[in-house]
Amino acid sequence: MNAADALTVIFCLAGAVFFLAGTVGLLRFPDIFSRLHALTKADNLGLGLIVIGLIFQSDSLAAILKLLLIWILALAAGSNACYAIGRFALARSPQDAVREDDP
Amino acid sequence: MNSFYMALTIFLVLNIAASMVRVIRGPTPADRLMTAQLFGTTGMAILLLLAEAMEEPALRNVTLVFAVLAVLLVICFVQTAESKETTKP
Amino acid sequence: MNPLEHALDTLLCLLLLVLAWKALRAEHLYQSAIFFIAFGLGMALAWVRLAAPDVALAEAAIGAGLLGVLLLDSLRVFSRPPNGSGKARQNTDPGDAETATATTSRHPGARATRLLATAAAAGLAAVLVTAIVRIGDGGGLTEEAAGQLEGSGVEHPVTAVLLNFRGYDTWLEVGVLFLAMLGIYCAGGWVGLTGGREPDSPGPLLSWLIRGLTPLLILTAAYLLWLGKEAPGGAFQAGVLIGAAGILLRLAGYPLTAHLSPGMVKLGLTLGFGTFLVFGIAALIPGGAFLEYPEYWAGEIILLVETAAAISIGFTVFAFFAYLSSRDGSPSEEHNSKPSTTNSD
Amino acid sequence: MTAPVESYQIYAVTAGILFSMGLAGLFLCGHFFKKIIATKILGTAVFLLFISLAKRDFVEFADPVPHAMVITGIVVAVSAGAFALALARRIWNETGRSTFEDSQ
Repeated sequence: MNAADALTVIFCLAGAVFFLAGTVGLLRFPDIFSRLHALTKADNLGLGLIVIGLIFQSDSLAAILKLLLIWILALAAGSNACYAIGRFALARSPQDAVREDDP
Repeated sequence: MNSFYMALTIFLVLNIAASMVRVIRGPTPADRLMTAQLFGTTGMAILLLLAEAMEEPALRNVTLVFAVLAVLLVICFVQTAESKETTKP
Repeated sequence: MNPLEHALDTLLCLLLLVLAWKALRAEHLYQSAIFFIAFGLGMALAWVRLAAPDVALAEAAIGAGLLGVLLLDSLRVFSRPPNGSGKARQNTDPGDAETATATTSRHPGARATRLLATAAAAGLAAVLVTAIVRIGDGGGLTEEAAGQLEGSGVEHPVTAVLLNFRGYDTWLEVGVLFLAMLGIYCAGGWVGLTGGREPDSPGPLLSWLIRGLTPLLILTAAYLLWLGKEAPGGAFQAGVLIGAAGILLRLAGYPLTAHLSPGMVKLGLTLGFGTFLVFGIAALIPGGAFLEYPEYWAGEIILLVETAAAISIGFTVFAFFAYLSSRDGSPSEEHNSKPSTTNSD
Repeated sequence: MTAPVESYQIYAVTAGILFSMGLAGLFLCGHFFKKIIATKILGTAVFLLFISLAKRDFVEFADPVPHAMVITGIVVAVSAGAFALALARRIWNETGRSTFEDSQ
């Protein structure tokens, strides 16, 4: 296994950890806002780290640029979706957002 | 290297299967939609890994299509929602 | 064969079965819709595993883009009381529409019927599986297609089949899309593309995103269209992306149709079908068969026809969504207004 | 199964089961929305069988003819599904009915 392969393995495994964290968070967190928080980690870092890992395997510049474009698009989509769902949920049930004020 | 990609892919598919529980539990439509969003992102990662494992560069274009359309469902959900809706558990 | 690949295929198939099962048996319609969208994603992965990237592209464009939007938009209608002028047979609780499976159990003997139907389905599954396992090898058309690829004008076999060998299939497919669009237009009560409720302002962040995403969608569509010559891609996938751009703009409240005259909309909707027809008939002049392109020009003709088809598919897909959603929020007297006499050619 | 199973066979068998599930759902589900979803699952099962059989004699590429037919089929299925949704929405808006049940 050469250096590029080793880097790929490390980054992809790190990405997988974030996907696992996102899934566990989605399942275990108590309210929608903390679940959103978990979800965006998978969106941004999970996919991002896997993209970085796979870049070490790409042979052409076009493939690298396409991978980066996919990641940037996923970043934009993920953060905007988080914002939109968060705004939506806040408008519907604001009591969830201020729950920590409760004794 | 191929086995590594395959193992990682299996792990991600298991992730998808596990997060299905949130679709059943809900409780609000927004929660269920979030799960669909996670499905999409995980699916994109799987496609990229398979593109490498199966040596099929066309799969990156499939991923690109997923990435470009990723936000459409959420925008549809947010923009067309009624002002008041039933959020039965 | 690699045992890991085997495990992946088995796992994916199990996931597909569970997702389909949950989509059919979920308690709420919303769960059904999300499970079905997830099922579409799983199918895209299955197409990939079956070495069908073209189909995966189509499934990605449909599942992630079009179908999910149509389903979510329809759910909004089903989850609120009907706005019809007829005898509004409204249920006591509007949210009751979400519980769908309970309706049949009211009948006496419905349980027995259910059991019987389930048993029959299980029997059918057993018969089908035994039949499928026994299907032997051979009988494909791979070699014929590969042999004819030379003179088709393109290098990608699936595109060659779609637009040259079985061009009439694709031509009529565009026709079916057009018919379905007309059907939705009629079922929606003859409301034009511009009708319907104004969506809320999407807020600064989303409008920024939509402004950036729309050109990128068109660019990706053009890329896939161009790529179809030599790699997975093509008119349909490109068309759905164009339509998705339109849907996105409409969701953001951008007055897209204000910039298009009715004539242009009609032209856009019929361009693909017409172009197919023109080149199909033109192929008759030198003595060929219908849609039998001359070998020398085949590549150029296919690109032209594909571009026209993609534009038409884009318009049609957008019209699907626009006609479906245009009638909601408009009060019910709207559909009583006399149908505008548009002679849609 | 004693003989080594090819990967396409797994998918073909899945297609058979999916088809029966879709057919049962078409009859047993009450709400139009679910009937439409059942129809789509049924159609997808047929596509899955086609594509898995196309992989049988995979040489340089899989059999392109079923691929092209399935792409056409997906388009037609989506058109039909959208039309069905439009009809179901119209019925719901006009009469408040969401099933074929006559009782109540």
